[in-house]
Amino acid sequence: MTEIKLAGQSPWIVKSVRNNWVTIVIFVALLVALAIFVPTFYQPANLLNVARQSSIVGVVAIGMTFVILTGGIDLSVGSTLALSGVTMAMLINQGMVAGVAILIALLVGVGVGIINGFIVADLKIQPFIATLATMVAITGVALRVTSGGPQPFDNAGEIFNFLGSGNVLGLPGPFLVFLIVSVIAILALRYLAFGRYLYAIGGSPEAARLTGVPTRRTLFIAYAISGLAAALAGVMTASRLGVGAPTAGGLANLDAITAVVIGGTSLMGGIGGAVGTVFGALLLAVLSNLMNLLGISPFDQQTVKGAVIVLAVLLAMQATRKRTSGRRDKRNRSEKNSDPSSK
Amino acid sequence: MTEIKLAGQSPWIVKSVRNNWVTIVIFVALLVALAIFVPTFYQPANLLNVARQSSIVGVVAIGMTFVILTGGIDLSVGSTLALSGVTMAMLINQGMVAGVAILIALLVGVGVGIINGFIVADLKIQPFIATLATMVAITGVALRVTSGGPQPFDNAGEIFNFLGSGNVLGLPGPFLVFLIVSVIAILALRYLAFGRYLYAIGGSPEAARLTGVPTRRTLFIAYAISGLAAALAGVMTASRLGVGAPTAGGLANLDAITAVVIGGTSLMGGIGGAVGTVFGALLLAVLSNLMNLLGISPFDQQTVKGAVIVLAVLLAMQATRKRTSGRRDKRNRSEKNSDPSSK
Amino acid sequence: MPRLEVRGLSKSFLGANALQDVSFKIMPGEVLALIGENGAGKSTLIRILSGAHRPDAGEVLIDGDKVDISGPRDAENLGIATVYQELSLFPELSVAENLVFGAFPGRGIIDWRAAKREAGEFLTSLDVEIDVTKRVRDLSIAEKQMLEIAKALYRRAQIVILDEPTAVLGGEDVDHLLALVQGLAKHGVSVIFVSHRLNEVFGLADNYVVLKDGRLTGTGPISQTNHDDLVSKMVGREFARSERAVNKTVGDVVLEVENLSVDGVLNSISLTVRAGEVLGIAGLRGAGRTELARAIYGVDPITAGVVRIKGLAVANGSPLKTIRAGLGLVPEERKTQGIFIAMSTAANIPMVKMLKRGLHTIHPAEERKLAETYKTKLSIKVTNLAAAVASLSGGNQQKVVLAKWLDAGVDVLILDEPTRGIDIGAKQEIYQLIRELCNQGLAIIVISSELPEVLALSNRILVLHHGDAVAELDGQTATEEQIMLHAVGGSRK
Amino acid sequence: TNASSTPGSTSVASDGPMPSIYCGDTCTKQLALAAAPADVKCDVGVSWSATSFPYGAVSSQQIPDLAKKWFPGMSVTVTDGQGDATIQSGQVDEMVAKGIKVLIISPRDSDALKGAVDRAVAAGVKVIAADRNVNTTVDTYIGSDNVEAGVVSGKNIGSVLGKTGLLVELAGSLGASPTIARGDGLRTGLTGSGVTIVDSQTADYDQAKGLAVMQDLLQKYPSGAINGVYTHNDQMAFGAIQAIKEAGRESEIQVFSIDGEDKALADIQSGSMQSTVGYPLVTKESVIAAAKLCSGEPIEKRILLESTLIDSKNVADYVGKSPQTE
Ligand SMILES: Nc1ncnc2c1ncn2[C@@H]1O[C@H](COP(=O)(O)OP(=O)(O)OP(=O)(O)O)[C@@H](O)[C@H]1O
Ligand SMILES: Nc1ncnc2c1ncn2[C@@H]1O[C@H](COP(=O)(O)OP(=O)(O)OP(=O)(O)O)[C@@H](O)[C@H]1O
Ligand SMILES: [Mg+2]
Ligand SMILES: [Mg+2]
Repeated sequence: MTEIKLAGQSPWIVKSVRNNWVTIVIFVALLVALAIFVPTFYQPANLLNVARQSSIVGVVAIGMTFVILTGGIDLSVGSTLALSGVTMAMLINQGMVAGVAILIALLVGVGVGIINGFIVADLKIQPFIATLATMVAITGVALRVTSGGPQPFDNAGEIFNFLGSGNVLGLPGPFLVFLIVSVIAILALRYLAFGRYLYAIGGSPEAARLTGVPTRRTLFIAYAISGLAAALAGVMTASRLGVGAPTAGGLANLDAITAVVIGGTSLMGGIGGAVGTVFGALLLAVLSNLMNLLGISPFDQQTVKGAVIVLAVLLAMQATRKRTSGRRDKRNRSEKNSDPSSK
Repeated sequence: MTEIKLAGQSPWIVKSVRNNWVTIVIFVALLVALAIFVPTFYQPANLLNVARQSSIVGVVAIGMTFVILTGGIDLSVGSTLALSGVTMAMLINQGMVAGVAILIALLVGVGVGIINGFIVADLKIQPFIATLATMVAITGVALRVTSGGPQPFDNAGEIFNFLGSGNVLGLPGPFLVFLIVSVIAILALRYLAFGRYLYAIGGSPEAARLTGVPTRRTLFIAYAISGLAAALAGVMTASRLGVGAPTAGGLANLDAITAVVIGGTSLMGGIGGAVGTVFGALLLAVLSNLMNLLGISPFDQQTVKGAVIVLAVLLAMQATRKRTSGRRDKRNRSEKNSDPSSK
Repeated sequence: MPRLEVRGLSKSFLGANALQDVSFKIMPGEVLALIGENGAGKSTLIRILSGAHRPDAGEVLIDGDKVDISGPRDAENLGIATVYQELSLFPELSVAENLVFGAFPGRGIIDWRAAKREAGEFLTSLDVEIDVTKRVRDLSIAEKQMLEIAKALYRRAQIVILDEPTAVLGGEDVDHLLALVQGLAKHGVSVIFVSHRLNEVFGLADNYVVLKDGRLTGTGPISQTNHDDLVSKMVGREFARSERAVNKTVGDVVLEVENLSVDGVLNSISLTVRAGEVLGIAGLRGAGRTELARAIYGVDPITAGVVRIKGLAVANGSPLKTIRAGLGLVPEERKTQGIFIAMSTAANIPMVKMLKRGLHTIHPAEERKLAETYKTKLSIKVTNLAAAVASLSGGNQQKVVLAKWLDAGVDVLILDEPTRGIDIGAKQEIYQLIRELCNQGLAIIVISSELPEVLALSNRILVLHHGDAVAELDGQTATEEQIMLHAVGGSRK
Repeated sequence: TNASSTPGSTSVASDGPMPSIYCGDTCTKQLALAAAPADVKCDVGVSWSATSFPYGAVSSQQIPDLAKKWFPGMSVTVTDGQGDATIQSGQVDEMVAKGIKVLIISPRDSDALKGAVDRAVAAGVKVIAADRNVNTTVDTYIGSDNVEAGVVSGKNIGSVLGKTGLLVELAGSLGASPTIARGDGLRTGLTGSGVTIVDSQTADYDQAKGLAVMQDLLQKYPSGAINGVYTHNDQMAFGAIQAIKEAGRESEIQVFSIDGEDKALADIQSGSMQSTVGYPLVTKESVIAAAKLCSGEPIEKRILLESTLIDSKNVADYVGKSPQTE
């Protein structure tokens, strides 16, 4: 009883951390190992870099989390990032006020998300292939509107400074954006009915239908959020670099998915959350920073990265497994979690 | 009754074609439209080109079909293609006999497949993330062994001629290879117990386990076949170009998956087959050839391709739906097929 | 004024009439039993009332007003709550959340503290003891069922529809549930109650409605009917009670289980089955019957004990080895565990033989011939053997599962709930088949929650309680009451 | 061909710090190193835009190899921008934080890496822009001009094909800056020549794609409809040549390319390629420049390598000295 009481009383943030303990433990272990072997890592300038570098993929991954929780996937985020970046750059070059240009760029992302939502929820095409198609198509659009060329623009304004390279309260602006987005996502997933619908749809689509969960609307919103986050990442990228490039965001989709999965969210949907994603994105950034600091050749970095992904997912899976294991339920659970034939 | 008798008696090849009728209808419609609007298309030389161009992705897609039937996916085929190509090139440059070098290159592919099989079947990591990890890692290996440089080699031998640019019986060698591989795959899926196991694992993983289907072994073999096919495609690419490039095969994974899905194989596993994949690969090659013949701008080609993918998948899905719909089961089946929350 | 009235409801699926011109009413505080064979249209009717299906014709009135129920939300707003045959709970979410799902407390922002408190208080008020912070995944079946009902009530429903709520329950749990339903009715809630267990119907309902092939074949107060009358309305013929008919000439011991244990689930169970004999296994849900079958069969790892088939110990952990030793299992979950749902009927049948003999190739022509043979032998109703087995009805799918084992050849066959969800006609055919197999010298274990079924088929009956084998009874002399007493643990006190 | 023609670390030829043949007299003079190689001691960061294309991959490998060989006291960190300016920009910040003294950067995008380079300069790091310039003040830019390469090829095409010239273009990856520059350069170079560009398609700098796209174009343009193809790099040219040979149209279509790989030189000798424009890797030059900056020596703002047209007349001078092996 005491145990239960405890569980009942501990604030959910504590529980969240408890649920993601493996990611966090690896993370902390990594941080300690770094302190010993790569002291450079702890120089404030480097830490700020890591924070900054986690931001873009982090924001995309937070949006992706919503889609993956429904059991879907969004491969189109990279091209959405590019399209929103060039949209903003071109509008500003046409003399539009920064704020409005940014708003329109973000709406472009929402638009792509709605198209994805339509293909998935209404045309009922599997999310992988649906968003693969929009990925290809949107790249075409980004190239078309720019005639293929990068779009430099004047990113001297306050807002670009914040979104791009500036520091606020000693933290890099983009990292602050990442944190704000994360907090909103974490709260939305927990405190909004919409957030709970995502889990319902991803975990038990049939039960969701019977319970009257607005599946279609929820899917539309989830993909729109993913598109919005990708567009925000596009705006951040362009602000930072002072150029909107139609070729930006190349591997953002795979990196974001990796961050989400490392963070303990299952590609089958219904399990996971944004807290894990934050750590997943940070882990990827630390890994890459670390390999650079250690001077590992770029070729070998890829091999190492592949191995680390496997390891991290393995550990994240074990955490999820431990957390979800009830005695009686062993049979069913292991069927769901360990079914190798499901993506 | 007549109807049933007919169904029972018609040879399976007829049934296969019947099952893939939508893909075939689009395909034929496309071919007719071409005859009218793009007569160049029918020049024998162009047809041979299309055949040749479908071959590489086609071979990869046939291998991919085995994996997707189990409900899995293999993102690592592109980097496997590159690694096997450079392996062969480097071995030949070291003076190895062509046949042996090719064999070793193919074994490299099998090796990658076995690693994938291990991660999926034993470590029980979801195939998407498992093969994403190997994809990254194998790219690193290909770059490492070549120090990043393309590996030209002397591809004057008979065998390279056949695998690469030669013609046999009036057909391009690579296309012949594609056809042979396809026929083997179609027969294996139909006449080997192993083929049945793939469908069983993909369609009813639990029943498969209870019936003693060797799930682990079957998964290993499926991924090994996918790796082997990718390696064969790598050998073909290198033979054709006279160079093994560590950066080859970039989007081969996505193209191959697209071909499989357009061909009516479900990403959920258990439904589909290699006949559809052959048509899927041909459709992609025709599309790209056509767009070049029509002089569609390279920017817009991508947008068109995205739209065509959605359309083709939509039609393939409808065919599958019609074909598998039984009275009683509409309920369950539609849940399975149209469940938007599953990849 | 009736709380709910339906007039002339009809619904057909692809030309097949699932429901034809059905009308009835229900008053506040009334418990209405909805009965009928499998496929009679009960679930279809319920789905219409809960907004999952639209009727083709007819109307629904609530408190005298015509209403349009076009989705689960509408039904909820109209005060109709449904507890489905398949549970509609979210296993990954907590009890509290499942209870309040969709009716979250708080304005836009969910107030979890309130949710937990309200959920706790609400469950207590229903006399249901479940820790609200537990995840539903970790609940027992009975707890899940209770929660499912509580969920309907939580929404202040005035009409509660229960689609076979007791099918998966046993003993005390059934009593608890029935008490709950009675309590509801006392508070003025109208209850529609679907059950195949007529005893429950007589104990609970005020009135009944019988459906057969989608048509209403009888309705009236429960006090003016009896068991046999209802059954004849359901099946349209006089019901012959299944005879206790077992094979008397049993042979040698074929299956021998010694001190089999699975951690926390089974405690040192021993049993034997002889050739030509049926061993019935009875027990409440959760007693460990399925676990026992799976442990014998070798899918779940055992912690101690040994299983011998014809004297040879079989290796645990590999179904294939057990299959090769001569064992077969017809599993509980037909659709996911028994058949290969996306494969054709013809392809399904030879699967086990293929595995058992380690065959590597397939001969489609022979496969088709084989399928034709079994189609005739087991009278499987199927129009196209090359079509996905998913298109067959439940009973026919079950016959396909049996065909698989017969084709492979088995010495021991374990059938876990062989007739669950199967209608009376098909049921009898399956009983017949089991008896024939016995006569051919197979050793058979039948696990069933339906005591008449166990009694009708078994030579001996093993009763499980909480993972212990608490009694072995003679199939010829045992009674339902005896079995129940052991199953609820009564014999131990 | 054999292993010796394989680009990569094994084939770095000379023993002392020596710029390549593409570094003309001025360039060589500009890169004269006063310090003794053994005295060069500092941390150098190398940031290449990607390793997913041959130049990037080879450069990423050669620079540290050369540095190790020539300047044992120089320590080199190499990063791979993975084709993404954001990633590359972060990596620059990272290396600056790590304490490098000199940065060799080949930016993914000239505008996009401006910020990172400015931050590096502000932190006191000396910056060498290699191959592709950054749109800001750097200590030196070493490279040959992509636009210039296009112009040189364009002028040559104009004079070879003349008024009857019907040219197709196989462009590099869409949106990549060399693609844009080599396309623009071509058009500038062709001005007034009368040559018509009848079609332009992308082949992603990839040999296999060059082959496939050229095959399609050969169908679209039967004999007489085209007489030249301009490719943005040699890899695509190899594919195009193969397609042309297989179509049996070697005699009617001339191939003009950019880069100057070994195989391209061989193709020029055998007549299957009309010309290529030498586009050198700037690995040797970059390493020497880094050594100069390490030792505090002054350096010119622009060190230009030559965009030389290589055709049958001068190909012999370049054989064995392709940009990648040199
Ligand atoms: N979605 C559907 N598509 C096609 N046929 C259906 C569908 N739903 C029900 N049916 C058919 O309608 C008839 C009535 O089915 P229903 O599920 O209502 O029966 P039931 O009385 O609830 O049976 P049980 O006792 O097995 O639950 C059956 O023949 C069934 O096959
Ligand atoms: N306390 C419980 N907690 C979780 N799951 C339970 C519990 N009791 C039973 N179950 C589930 O119910 C199912 C049946 O359990 P088990 O196999 O032990 O009982 P059984 O006697 O075979 O009952 P039945 O055959 O009626 O299901 C299993 O899927 C099991 O996971
Ligand atoms: Mg029902
Ligand atoms: Mg059971």
